[in-house]
Amino acid sequence: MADSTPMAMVEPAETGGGSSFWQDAWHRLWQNKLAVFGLVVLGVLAALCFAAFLWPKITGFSYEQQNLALGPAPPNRVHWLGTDPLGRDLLARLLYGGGISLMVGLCATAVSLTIGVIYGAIAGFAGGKLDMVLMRIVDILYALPFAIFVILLMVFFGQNIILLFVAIGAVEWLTMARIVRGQVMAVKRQEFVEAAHALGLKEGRIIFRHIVPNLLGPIIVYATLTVPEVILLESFLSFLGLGVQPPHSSWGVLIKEGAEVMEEYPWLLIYPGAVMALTLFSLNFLGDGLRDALDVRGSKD
Amino acid sequence: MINNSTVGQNVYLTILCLALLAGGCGQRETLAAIGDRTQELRLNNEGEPSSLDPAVAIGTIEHYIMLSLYEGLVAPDPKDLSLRPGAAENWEISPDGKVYTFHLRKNGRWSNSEPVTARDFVESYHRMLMPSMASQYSYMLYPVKNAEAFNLGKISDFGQVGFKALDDYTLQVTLHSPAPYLLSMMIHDSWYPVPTAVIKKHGAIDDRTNPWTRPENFVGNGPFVLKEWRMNSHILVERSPTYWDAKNVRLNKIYFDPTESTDTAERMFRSAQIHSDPQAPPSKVAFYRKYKPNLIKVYPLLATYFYKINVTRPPMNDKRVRQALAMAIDRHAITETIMRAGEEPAFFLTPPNTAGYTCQTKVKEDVAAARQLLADAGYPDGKNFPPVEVLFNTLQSHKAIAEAFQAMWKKNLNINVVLHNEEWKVYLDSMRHLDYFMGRAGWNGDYVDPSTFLDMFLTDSGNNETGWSNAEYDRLVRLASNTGDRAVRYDAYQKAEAILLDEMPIIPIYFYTRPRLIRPSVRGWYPNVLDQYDFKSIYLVPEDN
Amino acid sequence: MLRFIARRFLEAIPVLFIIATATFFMMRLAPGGPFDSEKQVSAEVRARMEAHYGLDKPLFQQYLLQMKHLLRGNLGPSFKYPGRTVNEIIADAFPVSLELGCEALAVALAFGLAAGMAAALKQNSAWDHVPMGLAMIGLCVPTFVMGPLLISAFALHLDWFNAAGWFFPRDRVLPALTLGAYYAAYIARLCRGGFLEILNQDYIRTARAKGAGGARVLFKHALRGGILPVVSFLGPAVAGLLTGSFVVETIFGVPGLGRYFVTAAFNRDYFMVMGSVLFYACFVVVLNLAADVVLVWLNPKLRFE
Amino acid sequence: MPLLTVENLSAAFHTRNGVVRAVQDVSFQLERGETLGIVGESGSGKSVTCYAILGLVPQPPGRIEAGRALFGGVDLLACSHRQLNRIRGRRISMIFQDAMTSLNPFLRIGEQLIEPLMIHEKIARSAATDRALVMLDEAGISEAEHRLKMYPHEFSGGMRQRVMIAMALITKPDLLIADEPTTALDVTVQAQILELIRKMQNELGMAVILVSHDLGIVSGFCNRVLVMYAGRVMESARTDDLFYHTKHPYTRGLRNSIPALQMKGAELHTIPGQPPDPHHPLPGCPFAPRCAHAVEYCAREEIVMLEAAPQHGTACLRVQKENLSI
Repeated sequence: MADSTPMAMVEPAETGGGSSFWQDAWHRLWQNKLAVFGLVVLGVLAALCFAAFLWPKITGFSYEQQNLALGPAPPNRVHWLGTDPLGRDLLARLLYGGGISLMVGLCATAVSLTIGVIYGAIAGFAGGKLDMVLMRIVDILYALPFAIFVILLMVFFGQNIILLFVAIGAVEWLTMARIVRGQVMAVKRQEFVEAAHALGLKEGRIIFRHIVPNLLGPIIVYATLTVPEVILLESFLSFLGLGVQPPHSSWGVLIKEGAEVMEEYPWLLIYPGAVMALTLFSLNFLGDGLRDALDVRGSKD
Repeated sequence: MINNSTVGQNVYLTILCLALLAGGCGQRETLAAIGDRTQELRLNNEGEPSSLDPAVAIGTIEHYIMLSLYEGLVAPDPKDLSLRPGAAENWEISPDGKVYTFHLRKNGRWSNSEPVTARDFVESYHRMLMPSMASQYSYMLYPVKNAEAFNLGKISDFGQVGFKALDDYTLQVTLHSPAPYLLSMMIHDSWYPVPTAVIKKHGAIDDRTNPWTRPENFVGNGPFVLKEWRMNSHILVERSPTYWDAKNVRLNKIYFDPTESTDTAERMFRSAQIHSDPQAPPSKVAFYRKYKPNLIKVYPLLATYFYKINVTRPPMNDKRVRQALAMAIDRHAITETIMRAGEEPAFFLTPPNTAGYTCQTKVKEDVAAARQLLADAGYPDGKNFPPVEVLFNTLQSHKAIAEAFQAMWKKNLNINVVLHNEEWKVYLDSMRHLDYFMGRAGWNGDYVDPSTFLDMFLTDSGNNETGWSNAEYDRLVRLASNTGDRAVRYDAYQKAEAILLDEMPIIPIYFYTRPRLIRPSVRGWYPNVLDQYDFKSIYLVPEDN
Repeated sequence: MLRFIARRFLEAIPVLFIIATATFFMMRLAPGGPFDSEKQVSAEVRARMEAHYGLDKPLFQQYLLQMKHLLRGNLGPSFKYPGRTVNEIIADAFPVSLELGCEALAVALAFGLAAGMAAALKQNSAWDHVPMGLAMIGLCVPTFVMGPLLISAFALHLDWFNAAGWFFPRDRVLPALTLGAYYAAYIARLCRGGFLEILNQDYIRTARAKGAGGARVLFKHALRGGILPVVSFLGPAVAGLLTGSFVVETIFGVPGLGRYFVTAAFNRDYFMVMGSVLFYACFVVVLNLAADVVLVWLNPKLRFE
Repeated sequence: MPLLTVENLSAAFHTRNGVVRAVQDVSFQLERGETLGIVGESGSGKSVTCYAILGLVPQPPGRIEAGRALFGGVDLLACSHRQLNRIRGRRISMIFQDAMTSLNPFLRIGEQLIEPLMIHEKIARSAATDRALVMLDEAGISEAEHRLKMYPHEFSGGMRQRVMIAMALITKPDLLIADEPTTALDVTVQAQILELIRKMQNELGMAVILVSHDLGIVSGFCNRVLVMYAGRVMESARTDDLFYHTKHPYTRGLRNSIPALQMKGAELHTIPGQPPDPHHPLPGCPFAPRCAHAVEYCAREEIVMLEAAPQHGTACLRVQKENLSI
């Protein structure tokens, strides 16, 4: 630990809490142009989607308004992003569908992240028998047939948006738990953890105040990888009848349907795909920015 | 089991090919072009066959392959589906229409060179009807005397069933009542002969899992014989030298490709890997018809797309509600803007001109009348109309149609319906248990006769699935199937279908078409409503250039 | 270490047992049965088919019976493909998936690790932004879009490959690229993160001070620590890769195992579902074990415990 | 010709929060076999100076803004990576403050120990291992053969530093840069490690740069001392001169803070105030705000190193202008 590195290294525990830490982090995030860009784009997208949810006619057309005579039209002055085979305005459908997709993408990711991190951190930290049992449970869940699981969910609980989160959460946290566990096992041997032990800190505190912050990098990377996965997974659940029901839509469903007609009506794939890519890039920039801002060990760039 | 060196080798070769990616590989002769030269037909068959045993197989995937492997007593002419001799050289029908006598060809041979005899047929039908065989299509043999009783285990002596081998080459079939459509039923797989001696050699005769249809064991009497069967990869059949008419068979080989995805199949067709793909993706049909009309043939099928209505569930238990729903939709809009493959809107159930029968009653499309009916039923301007669901299995076109109807009903009747998609087996389960309001359905005729459609709504029909029951309808349909007089039959069917269209347990929507992609090099192929191939007549001519 | 591995295999027994039990009851609870089809079969025929496969027995008896068969390694017949056993179908299809999986894995590791390391080494340069941008795009282009795009470009327009099929070595290229692309992107991201973490460590400075060149620093000093997240991820990912992908197999007409994981469940082909799930479960167990062994081997601070 | 000549070295870090001038205008010379101490508090730039010489300043964010470091006729700051790698670890070695984090936890000690040999001398692995055994033995590690197979986390702190030293000296370098080698160790071990370095220096005849915040350690060890503050050299002199003819108020503050030199029971002497914020440098002498002797122009005029006596440089403006005696 070089004394002369301009931003001196500080043990995470010492700055893990306290308002100044968060203020600093916020300040650092605000300095990061790309992260701000990501934040702004996400905010604008979310606001637009929310507005479309409140006022479905915000684009001049509602997501369900058909024009069979028009059919699939390429982007034009009336329909900025064109229309689908039923003559529905793609922009309206994109915005309206964005609500559910963003919610699923962000909430489900957050849920699976929380479960995965807690679960993986406990398993990795505890080691021994507990770790064994916890990780074997993960193995079991990995192997169970997902489609049947989803069908059973619907049979027993009916169709319900909450189930969407349950179904997605049930699979997405598994990999996160494994990654976190691997990292925790590596980090827990490091000296600062041993020092925390020596100080007599409670285990829970050691895990979540000392170890988890050290895993921010991989966790944030994984989280940004999970979002597109979840958004696309939703379209599979729609296939099984969970997920959104027509005439509602979601980005996953739009992309899936667009892919089927990508040679005939390319705009039906390009625009949903572009919006999703934009979201993903923004999330990624924001994620990188967050990691750097929260990374208490100093400069990364 | 796993050949490691092959795997390793292939990994290596792939890396080589990746390197070649940069360099490019140049023009190659396409598989279709090679086939044109060597008379090897490559056909997408839309899926992996579950079995090639006529007593076990159930679908069109299996049927197309078996068409090449077996030959029934009669064979359909591909041009008009009229019947011509198959394994039987000729036949006689008794004046009362109950006894059919088939004279088999003396030169009929199995692919193991054994003669095809009348006893083979009798034993095949015996096997088909064995309760232990649990054959799903055994009912296709039910017109035959005591066939149903034997199949259901009510009698155990097959001697009482109306199949008799009078001598090696004469087969007598006795019916319990005249069935004028019997011969057209006989083109169905369930009427194929199977080599019972060979089957017994490989296991129990009634064992569904008997491996006799493996390429190394297979024996058939058709123009082709099974050579290779690689699951999900391909099935290869080759010209059978023992077939009685082998000299008139022009194709040397047929490759059946099991590609289920219509998009994949279309790409294979476009790159000339296959000669024909039976089902162009819906979104591409219009493009082919406009820009590549010589590569696509669109022709009607004996099949109807309709909605079933669960008449036991309010508000669908009110006939006026059902009529209102059926009258307030625009079928032309569906066929012309969503389906776009030349489908005909359906205003009745049985496809027009099915064996000369066309229903005279039609569902009217009349929004004002529909609104009035709905008001009469207690829902003026859609007020208080409870939320009803449209159930469909997950598929893009089902969804688009349901969405269009949803909008039409909202606009025309001011009612809200909810759309609900389910995975295939869940959907089947919901339909079977009447756990739905309205459900999407489709029906392919098994043979060319109105009965294959109208039998469906008999009270005790397993395929009714609407809870609808009408004594007069049942009486008329039964009457029709027990008479040999065509005029009486069709009159009864007209009356029955009129009842069906008044009671409206179903909403007919459109008649299917087949948008088949087919290369011009394929000759001797003809479109027909059952989409039957005649592999004997098909041949290939290399395309110019 | 041998004891560790042996113990993990012992632990796998209850895991597989629980998976088999859960799968059995989940399948039976799901609506619809193997013999449902659009054209209904009569009740008698259905009853006889169920009797043929022993589905008419009480559920718990069926369960015991199937467990007995499973213990003997007998996965039972397939309902969908009468005349074939599940063992046979898996034995037929798995080598194909294994081969495609290995090729895709090679693609994924080659591209993913190279891009990830380059990005970490030259952080915030074009070497970082270009591969990472591509990786992000790779992540939001789902397989069912990537496959048709590649076919469109390389098979239909350039005519270098067949549009689908699994006959010639060249038929392997596009499926391997399609399947590998997503994993490559994922690995690139994880790898970059892992290496950034390591390259900031003091001991990398020590290595430089010793006069170690870039390659030596990267491969000798940073590699072991840097690929830790990738290894954690690879355990389950490789299990998925080697047992096939439904989407890729469907798009490219590959006769692999992946399709059965989806179609068997949709067909309610009970024994096929059980067989494929257990087969996959064995892979998950073995590969997660392998990943853990590699993690320990890479990181001497961990002891087999 | 001196072994190492550093002239006008300036290094800066370009961070999100602005530019930090970590080292400004540092110059010094080092003869063969000589021992130079660099002293300063945290953030004074002493370590960055050493890293800059070996090309270890992470770039970006760091940047060498100016200066030369001539070593055997090669400018270490301007030469190619290839050239630099031929010198690093062979002719100049470095040991670091924290031996735990500076040893690769993923590699066996033996592997790391022989690495400089494998890189710089084309010798067989077995020969390299033999040399490593000798070296470990000399570094005072018993059961060397067994130790080679162990990993860093299985060693105690002092042992790790001995390994670092053995690793640094295995190629018999001309110059050893020791960056706070004893800071993380307890006092008895400190002395052993310093003794070890001195012993090896005598055996190999190499020059040593010892970086420390502890003037006491440096003064006991070095021929000459460089005192740094806020990235600048404040005073540079032979050890005796530095102690007995101190020519900078900061040096005096440091000297008075050495606990061993103070009377028992006396209050521990400290320098009041804090080092300046590196992001917002003030004009004039950086020490002025804390300096008891500061006058008005101290906070205004730029400082430069000037010789106030033969071989004795100082940056104190008042010493230079008024010959103030500290």
